[in-house]
Amino acid sequence: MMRYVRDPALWLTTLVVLVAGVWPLITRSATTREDMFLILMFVTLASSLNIVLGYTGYVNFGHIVFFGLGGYIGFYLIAEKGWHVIPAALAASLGVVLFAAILGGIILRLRGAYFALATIGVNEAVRSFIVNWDAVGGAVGMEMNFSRYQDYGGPMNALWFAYILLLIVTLASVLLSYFVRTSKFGLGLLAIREDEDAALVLGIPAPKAKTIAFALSAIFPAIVGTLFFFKNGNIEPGDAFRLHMSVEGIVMIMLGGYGTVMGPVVGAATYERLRGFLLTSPLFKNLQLAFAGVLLLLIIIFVPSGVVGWLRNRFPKVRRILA
Amino acid sequence: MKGMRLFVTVLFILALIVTGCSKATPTPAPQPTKAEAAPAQQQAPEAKAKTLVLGFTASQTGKYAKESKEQTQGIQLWLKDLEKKGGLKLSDGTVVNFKVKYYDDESTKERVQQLYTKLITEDGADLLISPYSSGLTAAAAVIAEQYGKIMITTGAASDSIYKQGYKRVYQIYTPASRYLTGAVDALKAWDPNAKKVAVVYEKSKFATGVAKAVKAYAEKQGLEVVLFEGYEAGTTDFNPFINKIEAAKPDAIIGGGHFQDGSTFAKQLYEKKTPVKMVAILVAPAVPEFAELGDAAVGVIGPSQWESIAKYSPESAKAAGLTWCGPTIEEFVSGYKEAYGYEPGYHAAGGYAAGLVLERAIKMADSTDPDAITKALDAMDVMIFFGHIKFDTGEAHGLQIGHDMVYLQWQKKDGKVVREIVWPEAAKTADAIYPLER
Amino acid sequence: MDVLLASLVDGLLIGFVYGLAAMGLTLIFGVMDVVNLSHGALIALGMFGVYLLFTGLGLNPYLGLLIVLVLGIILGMILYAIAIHPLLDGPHLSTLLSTFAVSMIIIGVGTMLFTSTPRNIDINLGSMVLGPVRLQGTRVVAALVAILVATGLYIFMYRTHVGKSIRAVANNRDAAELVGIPSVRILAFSFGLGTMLAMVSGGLIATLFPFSILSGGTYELKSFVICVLGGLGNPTGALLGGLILGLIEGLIPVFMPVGWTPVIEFTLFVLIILIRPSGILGAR
Amino acid sequence: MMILEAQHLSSGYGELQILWDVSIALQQGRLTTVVGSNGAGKTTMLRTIMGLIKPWSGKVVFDGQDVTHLPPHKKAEMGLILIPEGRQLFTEMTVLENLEMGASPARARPKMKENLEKVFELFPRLKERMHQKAGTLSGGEQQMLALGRGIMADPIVLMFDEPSLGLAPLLVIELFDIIKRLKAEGMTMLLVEQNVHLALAVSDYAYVLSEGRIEIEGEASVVRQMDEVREAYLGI
Repeated sequence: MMRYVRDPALWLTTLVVLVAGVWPLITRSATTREDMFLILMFVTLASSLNIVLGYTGYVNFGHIVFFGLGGYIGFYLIAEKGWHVIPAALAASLGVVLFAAILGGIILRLRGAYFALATIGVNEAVRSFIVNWDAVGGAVGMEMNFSRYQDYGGPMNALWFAYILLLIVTLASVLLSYFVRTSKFGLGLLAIREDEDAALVLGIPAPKAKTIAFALSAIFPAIVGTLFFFKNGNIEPGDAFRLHMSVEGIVMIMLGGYGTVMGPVVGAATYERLRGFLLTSPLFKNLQLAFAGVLLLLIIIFVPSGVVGWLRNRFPKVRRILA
Repeated sequence: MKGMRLFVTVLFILALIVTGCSKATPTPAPQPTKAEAAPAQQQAPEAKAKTLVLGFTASQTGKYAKESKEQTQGIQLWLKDLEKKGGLKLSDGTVVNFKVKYYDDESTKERVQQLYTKLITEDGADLLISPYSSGLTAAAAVIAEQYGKIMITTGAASDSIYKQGYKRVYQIYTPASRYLTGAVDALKAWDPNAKKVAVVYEKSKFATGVAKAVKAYAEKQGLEVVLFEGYEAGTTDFNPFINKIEAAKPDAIIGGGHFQDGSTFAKQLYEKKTPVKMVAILVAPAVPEFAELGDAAVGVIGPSQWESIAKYSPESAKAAGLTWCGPTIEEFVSGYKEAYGYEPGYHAAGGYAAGLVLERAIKMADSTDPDAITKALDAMDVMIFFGHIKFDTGEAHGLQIGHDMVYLQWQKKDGKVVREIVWPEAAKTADAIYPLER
Repeated sequence: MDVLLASLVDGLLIGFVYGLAAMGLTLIFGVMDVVNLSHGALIALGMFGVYLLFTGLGLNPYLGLLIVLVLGIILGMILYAIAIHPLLDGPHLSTLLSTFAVSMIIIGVGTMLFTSTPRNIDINLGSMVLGPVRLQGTRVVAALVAILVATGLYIFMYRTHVGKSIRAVANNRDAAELVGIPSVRILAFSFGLGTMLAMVSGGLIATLFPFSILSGGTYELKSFVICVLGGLGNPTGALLGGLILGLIEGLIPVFMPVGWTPVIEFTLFVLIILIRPSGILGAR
Repeated sequence: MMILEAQHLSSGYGELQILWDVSIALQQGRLTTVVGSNGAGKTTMLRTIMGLIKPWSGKVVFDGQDVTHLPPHKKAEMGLILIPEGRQLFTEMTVLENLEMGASPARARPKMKENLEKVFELFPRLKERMHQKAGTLSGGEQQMLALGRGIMADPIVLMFDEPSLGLAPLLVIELFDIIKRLKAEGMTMLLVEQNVHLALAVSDYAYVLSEGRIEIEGEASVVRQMDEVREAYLGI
């Protein structure tokens, strides 16, 4: 235990998320809160995806399916069954983790591009299934009566409440990422990433470890999904299972540093900020997508290890505090 | 201790990255500024000027970019016309002007919510207009209502938004539930023998809503719905589906979705020479580019929120016992053409109408107080160039109940495809082609 | 029964075009192990290429395809130099991302230039009736062009030295170098070929359906499904995969609501990857 | 005249150095061998000469030209051909196609027909299996194909990396017969072998590589008689 308490990397990670996350609570600025909501959401999505992508080395294009399914379960429970958001989010998380465990057991047999393609297929299959499933609204999706927010002391409070929950979730997911990374289990994952066959020979139960990593990566996206759609007041299949968001998550991880704890945090924040800036900047407004593409290309070619990876390579001293 | 200093430095830098340079400056609520009186009001020395901020998001990128652009141009034209008039004068001499603030929402919901919050809290938006499309509007409406802001929705026909208990969201468009019901009426009027209809629709929020309503309506009218099926959004190849439709032998095909699938569907129906008497589809036929289909467009009927050849006028308002306000259709069309170089479609008209309704409400309220404006909107019952505007004040608060659709049909005149209004009888500019000759 | 027959024919005809669209993706994967995420954007680019030649210069769309073909090879080789070559020895992820970045650039610039307004190439070659089946002229021609291009590709790959060199590099890059094949040039050229196939198929699709700069995404997803059906990296298999997909899309609506088509397609896709990753044709 | 020279080559993988200042030279028309035990760096040496691995330092001179930094295909184009360890065939292509690919260098193309006949004469089995996929051949046939593919390139210098590895004894003898025949025809060859006994028996000149360094060099017949070679490699 002591080794965790004394690890500056742990404290740095926690503090960064905490300081940034508490910022809107101090300023009471709703705009900052909305900006931070998206950032924290992406931090959670990216850092949970990093467990599979960065630590285990499996390229998952379907990470967003956890977010979407979690959103659907949670939203259904809140809007249709009248549950409070907290139990609904927990139930969503439980359901999605189960789903991930079963799915992972099946598709993690695949490697490389085959796995990546299969995850796209899973996302699309689930999305098109939901579109056809009328019990959850089919293509129309579901909407929540506005009066539901009264349970949380009115809509304004509900938004702050959702934000605080999200902050807790983000912290938890970053800590999970840290503990996985520094644990023996995490070392096993890294071994799988380097050479899965060799890892098997070394006695690492790769199939089981991969499945656990996959299931762990599903816990928090499911909760974030519930919170996001609760705040939105409605849910539609197209918004819940947007393949593009998965890819954005991967971009964030690459930007920040693949396989590091801090990387996804920095990457998600930078990416979100940048897009926000480009979107509202009169200079880049029309070309923002192309501009983001050029930037991404430059990063992949010239800084392939991401911001955090680059810092770690460039300044070995930083390694101790930048996990 | 060197490690400690490093730690703090890195922490600081990272925190800076994450929080970014988000300005913590609390935006003061825009005070009624006794600003420089506009030159137009110099004759009224005691005139007070007041600028209201009008906020909305536009989809400058993404799948709704086209429709959204038209809508935005409509809003901007309204603003220009208002400025030309020297602003909106209230009885106490206050001159109200608007400042428009808008951002690109990329046609996605996350952006919509983020940007509407920014509009309200940072840019101090007093009044809001919705983005384009039902989905985005649903997301924006939540925010508007959470902050108690008035929002006029345009380009969003979905009914469900108005069943969520919102108090300050008002709809300009005829809702989805009444979008295609006129086509059923038309079919019955033109051909009492027609019995079978196929309702086929895009699996999207809007089209599904329309389709369900039209199915219920058709059944109530004694028609048999021989096929009721949705196709995946983004479908490009309708051939297999058309084969199935043909097998059900309907007299009429009613349905559709958005522009792309609708025009594809129409084109393939034509190429397949599907033997039906009537084809009525959503959205696509009302878009001018539908003419690019050439012969495939001929005979296709589409509901439209508004047409430049529609017959709303001060006279028709009088006949209906309603007040008229705002420009006439001719004024709007020529103004739009002058500003943008081409004829406006209904998305543009909807944008203009949203501004006009706000203007009218403030005028009626004779105040810029949100509660007073809300009351005025609740009581509104006017005719404008866009048609009759009246909102539900009951359970579906804010739902449009005054405005009606017109149905246009593409016809061939002198070798050119043109649009004519064929339904309702009172508004029609030409006789319908019925049955389709293929 | 008539429905079945009509749908069968429709499915097969469109299947050839789908197959062609997937061929470029699978070729690039086969040769350099790169999943090209700019595939969809390149398809859209091909659509606009033919469209602009048609509306701007009044060029017949089928002639326009020839120009798009040449442009495709050149563009592909440029893209290779920028986005693929520097990353070839890096982790798998980097080419996924670089090609995705290329797609962002194409779509970003495309949206600015063309907006996302749907376009349509107004071309109608009439139709003919064979029993219960009505064949649309444009589709028959598109299928024929697809077959022609696919046959051309096959002959090129199996009968010419350059074609064989591509297969040699795909099979074993080091060995290819050792026998004197300039593998970098071959890789660049293969990427050019893949790009060309994507753009030509886009051009063909543009003669059938309305499209916008965003339309490529649909075909990219379909191409993934097809590649897996036919075996990743196997261009001949892609044609078969395309036919299967066309048939699925043609026949499903006969038996169940058309909305279920994608559910079945993608479920099948995942199952095939799991059970027979080498495709329906391939050995296990 | 020295047709191929490696001068003071050092190289390795990542941070691990494998070759240490290795110098060898091949005289035209002669068969030179580099022997050494498993892991001595023989394959690394060939890969470095060929350019599959970038040398850390040192030079490769072929036919009087400095070719140190040329990519492998350029060297193949000039006539420096390596028959790699483990054959490295184009397994998905037919036997005939493999041979055709062997004739990729421009200088070999005009002679393709002639060389093909020569290969089929040397290995009649390959002719029988002409249209079979290379991956379906037996180990011995694959080695023949690899050799045949090398011959198709019309090499000036032919380098073999462990050609006898994994072959049945009878096949090894057959293989060495062919090497001898090529030598008789005047081909310059570099044979890298673990089978020290056989290699020294057929070669003119020999190097002994041990832990990445050249330990011994000399006429093959002399090296064969050296005590340390006999003890360490010939097991006598």
